[in-house]
Amino acid sequence: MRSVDIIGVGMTPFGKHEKTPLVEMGTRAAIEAIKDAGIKSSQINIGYFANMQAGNLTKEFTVGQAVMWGAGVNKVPVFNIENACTSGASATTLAWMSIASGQYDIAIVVGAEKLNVPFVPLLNPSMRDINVLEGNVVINGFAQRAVRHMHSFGTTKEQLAMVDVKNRRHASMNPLAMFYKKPVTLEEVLNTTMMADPLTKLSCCPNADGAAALVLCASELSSQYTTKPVHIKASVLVSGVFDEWPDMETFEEDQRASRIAYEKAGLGPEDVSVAECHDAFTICEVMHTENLGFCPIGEGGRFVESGATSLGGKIPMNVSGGLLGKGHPLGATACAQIVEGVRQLRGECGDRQVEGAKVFLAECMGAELRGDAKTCTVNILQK
Amino acid sequence: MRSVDIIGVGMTPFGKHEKTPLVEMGTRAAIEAIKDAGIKSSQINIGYFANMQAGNLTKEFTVGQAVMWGAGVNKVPVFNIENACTSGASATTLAWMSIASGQYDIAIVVGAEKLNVPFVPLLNPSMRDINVLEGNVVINGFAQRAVRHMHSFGTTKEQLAMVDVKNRRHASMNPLAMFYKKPVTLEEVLNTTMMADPLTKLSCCPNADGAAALVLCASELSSQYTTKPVHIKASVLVSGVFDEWPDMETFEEDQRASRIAYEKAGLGPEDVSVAECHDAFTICEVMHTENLGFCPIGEGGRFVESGATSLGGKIPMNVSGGLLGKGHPLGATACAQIVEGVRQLRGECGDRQVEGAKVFLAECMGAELRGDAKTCTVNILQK
Amino acid sequence: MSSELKPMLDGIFEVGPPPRLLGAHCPVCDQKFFPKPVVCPHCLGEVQGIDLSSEGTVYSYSILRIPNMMYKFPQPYASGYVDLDGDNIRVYGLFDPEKVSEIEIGKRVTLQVGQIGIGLDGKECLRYYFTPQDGGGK
Amino acid sequence: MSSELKPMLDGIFEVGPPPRLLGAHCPVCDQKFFPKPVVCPHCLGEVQGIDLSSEGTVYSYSILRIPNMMYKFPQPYASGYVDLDGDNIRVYGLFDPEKVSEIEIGKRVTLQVGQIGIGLDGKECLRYYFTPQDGGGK
Ligand SMILES: [Zn+2]
Ligand SMILES: [Zn+2]
Repeated sequence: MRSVDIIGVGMTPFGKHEKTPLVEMGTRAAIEAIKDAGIKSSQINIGYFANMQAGNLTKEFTVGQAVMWGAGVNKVPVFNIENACTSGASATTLAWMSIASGQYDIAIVVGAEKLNVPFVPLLNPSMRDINVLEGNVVINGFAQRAVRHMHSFGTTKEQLAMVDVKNRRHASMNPLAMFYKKPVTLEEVLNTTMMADPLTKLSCCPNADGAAALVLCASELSSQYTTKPVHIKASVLVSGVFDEWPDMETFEEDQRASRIAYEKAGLGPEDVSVAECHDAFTICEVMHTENLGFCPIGEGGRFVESGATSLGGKIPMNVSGGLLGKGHPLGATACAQIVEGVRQLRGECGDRQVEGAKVFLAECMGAELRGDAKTCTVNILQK
Repeated sequence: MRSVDIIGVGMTPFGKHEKTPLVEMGTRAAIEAIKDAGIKSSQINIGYFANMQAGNLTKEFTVGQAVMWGAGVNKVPVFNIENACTSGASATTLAWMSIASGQYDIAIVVGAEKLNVPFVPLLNPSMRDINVLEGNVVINGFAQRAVRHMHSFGTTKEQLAMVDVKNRRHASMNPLAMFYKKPVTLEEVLNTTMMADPLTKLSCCPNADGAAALVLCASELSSQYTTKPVHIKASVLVSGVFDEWPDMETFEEDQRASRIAYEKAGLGPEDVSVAECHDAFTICEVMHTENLGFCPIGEGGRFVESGATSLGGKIPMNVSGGLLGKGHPLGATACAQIVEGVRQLRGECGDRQVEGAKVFLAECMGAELRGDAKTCTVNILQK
Repeated sequence: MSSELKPMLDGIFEVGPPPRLLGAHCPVCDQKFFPKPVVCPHCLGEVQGIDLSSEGTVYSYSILRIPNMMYKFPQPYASGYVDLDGDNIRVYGLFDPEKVSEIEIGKRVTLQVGQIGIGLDGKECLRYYFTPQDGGGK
Repeated sequence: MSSELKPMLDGIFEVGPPPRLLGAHCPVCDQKFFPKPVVCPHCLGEVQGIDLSSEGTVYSYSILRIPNMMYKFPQPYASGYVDLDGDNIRVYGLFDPEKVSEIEIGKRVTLQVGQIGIGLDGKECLRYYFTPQDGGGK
């Protein structure tokens, strides 16, 4: 296996972009990433496009080829990837594999999503899934976890709310975030509409439009194009267990994916300088912090309260603002996590820069089946 | 790169399966392929699921993980792939890459589609594409090619209709085809409703439901499981050119993809014993026959008329019945082509067996952008 | 309850009385499943249909307070996971819409079937739900 | 034609008179495009908006005889590719719905804009189309 670097990144602002078509958002992120990489479009050997809802919301299919051609990438293999919230990381894993295997030298990954369309239906993993037919919409699964976490570990609703306060404070320093310069208070989070106890409206990430892109290159070639390559130390995807005994207190997928990733990287949680995780709901970040090994199982609520996961803390989580602060354009989300990681390791993040950041970890998780996550990804980057 | 074999195949009948959910169809094909391979589900290291329309028609997402778990495949990486009609072949290329690279030993590919749902809208590549907004639905693009082909090469509407007559005759010998035991006459094809001149209703493949699955294995390991491995000599995917000068008389993508595939396989069109191509419309097969190198450009109409592409002819095309005879469950289609190839090379095809078949080629093509195919695949298999 | 109403999916439960969840059992792996899978996912062998226990204990729950218009669920409604007595299986289901405030972790519940919401065809349909047993808890 | 009707997409054509397709030109690559791309796909540089020729020659065409309800097109309708005079560019477009039978390969055509079908918002809208020139051909 060859070593692989990220040599270029690009990202549109996340937010409401009613007037911008999906394809144009993806193309704009791709153009930025290609220019940032210092390559020509014609040097790209293979492309992966990540999206979840275009077939449903705007009736667009096989979108990646149009996105890529807008950025001058044609003829080469292009694959459209859907893996729910992990679509962008799943595409990154395939791009990594394409180069690591020695078959391709330079790959592009673009994730894009357009959710702000007229008449957005309630988004759910599958209209035909028995649990969805029996009422288990996305937020219910996470409320069930929150209820169980509070019961077993003494986590408080105030601690859960602190995740949003922290991530909105982080987002207030990120010009690309939906909530740039819009922090919130603990009282505001606790007092918004109750969606599913204990999750209030501000405990849930907002839908957003946006795109993010990465250019990957074999490490042996990257010095030709950039002086600031970021190394991919591990790019891991796992699926859930789906057996008859789902556990709502832990994310087994997180534990398994991160164990594999740490082992491949030759690193441990103590080596990570800064991390992004799938904070679709406040409870998610609390559990991810535990299950990725940053604090003991059950301690996530007290850990966020201690400030350990804030900018300046022991392990800053979601310094970009996370999904709660940036917004959640599904197919773009996991690419945007990696964009943040690359920029943190390059030291380009201004007010929200984590000083001396050397190792970055991105976790994402998507869709539910039988009480488990269908898909979970961990990417580890090193300066 | 390691050599890769196909060691197991499975396929549901293609047709109208209103009562069978998409996930169940995929699972049933996967179970058959796993049993055919002589492996246990737990030996599979990675999975790829191909589908195009589930997000649109049945509002199902991230379907592959549910399909795989139904066949006992969990925990391992699973990717959902959409590349229009080539989704199944695109997934196969990724599965091939996963094993060829040495990272995984055994992979499963499942393609499935459910099109027979209440209120199926007109399926088109993108509601936002300028050409679709200007009226260019799928059949128009192929009628424009037919008109041009007839103009430049003297192809007749009777020759086009002969493609359907041939493929329906082939399908009549395939118990898994939608039109099993239902051949048609030249007059019937010519006299059905005119859809877009010169393409009549019977010149167009019908929507269908169905699933097909493949188990791929590193060649160095396949003898542990099977005595009849089929070798993947090339698995190629290309995208279109999309520039300002589309050519309606040839499929440049076919020419480019097959040139790469023949070179990788160390074989030429003269070595191919039997082939499947994307005969979504009769004109498609005429053009594929030319552009894959089986006859000179412009001769496709006279070539089908000569009987060369019929069972027993020089290069039998779509002996399974093709899309015209089997039906076209989009995500399953390109997997089903490969299932037919494996069974032909194993000599398991009964009445429609091509005697002494040694080399098989499958071509597929999907979606249109700016007058070119977005995606085109060529897979070459050898006994 | 009207006998004209259909279950939200076929093959998931018997209306009764008494109502029953239709599970399955693999004799080779000695494992129970709900709902009945196509084959046993562990050995790909045939599974045998069985009735599951209709009593159990609440493992976790959620109360959705915003509208879920998809299948016209009541507002609010509770749902979550129940550990079925003696079956070594944790199943997801709705809780009694009339008794949302009584649901808590550890609560003993009993299976019921009744009209809740609409089905895939847009018509009113039957769903299974668990209702709290009298005594104990709230 | 009513001035209240909008083009089916913004930035594709000028209503006129005379109507014009809004193309683009990359000064570095000296290539023309239709419609205007985000950047030149060959060099990723800025492109400059230009009007394209409003006359050309039919390269190929199709006549759709079944209903296309998606955007309520007339039945039948013709569409296809036109090589624009002097622009070295082949563009796709509708043909005059009133003159479907006159369309053939090599036919000289002129750009028009008029109400055809509905747009993404479900309202009647303007589309560009090519109408056959008098004389020659059919
Ligand atoms: Zn078993
Ligand atoms: Zn240029």
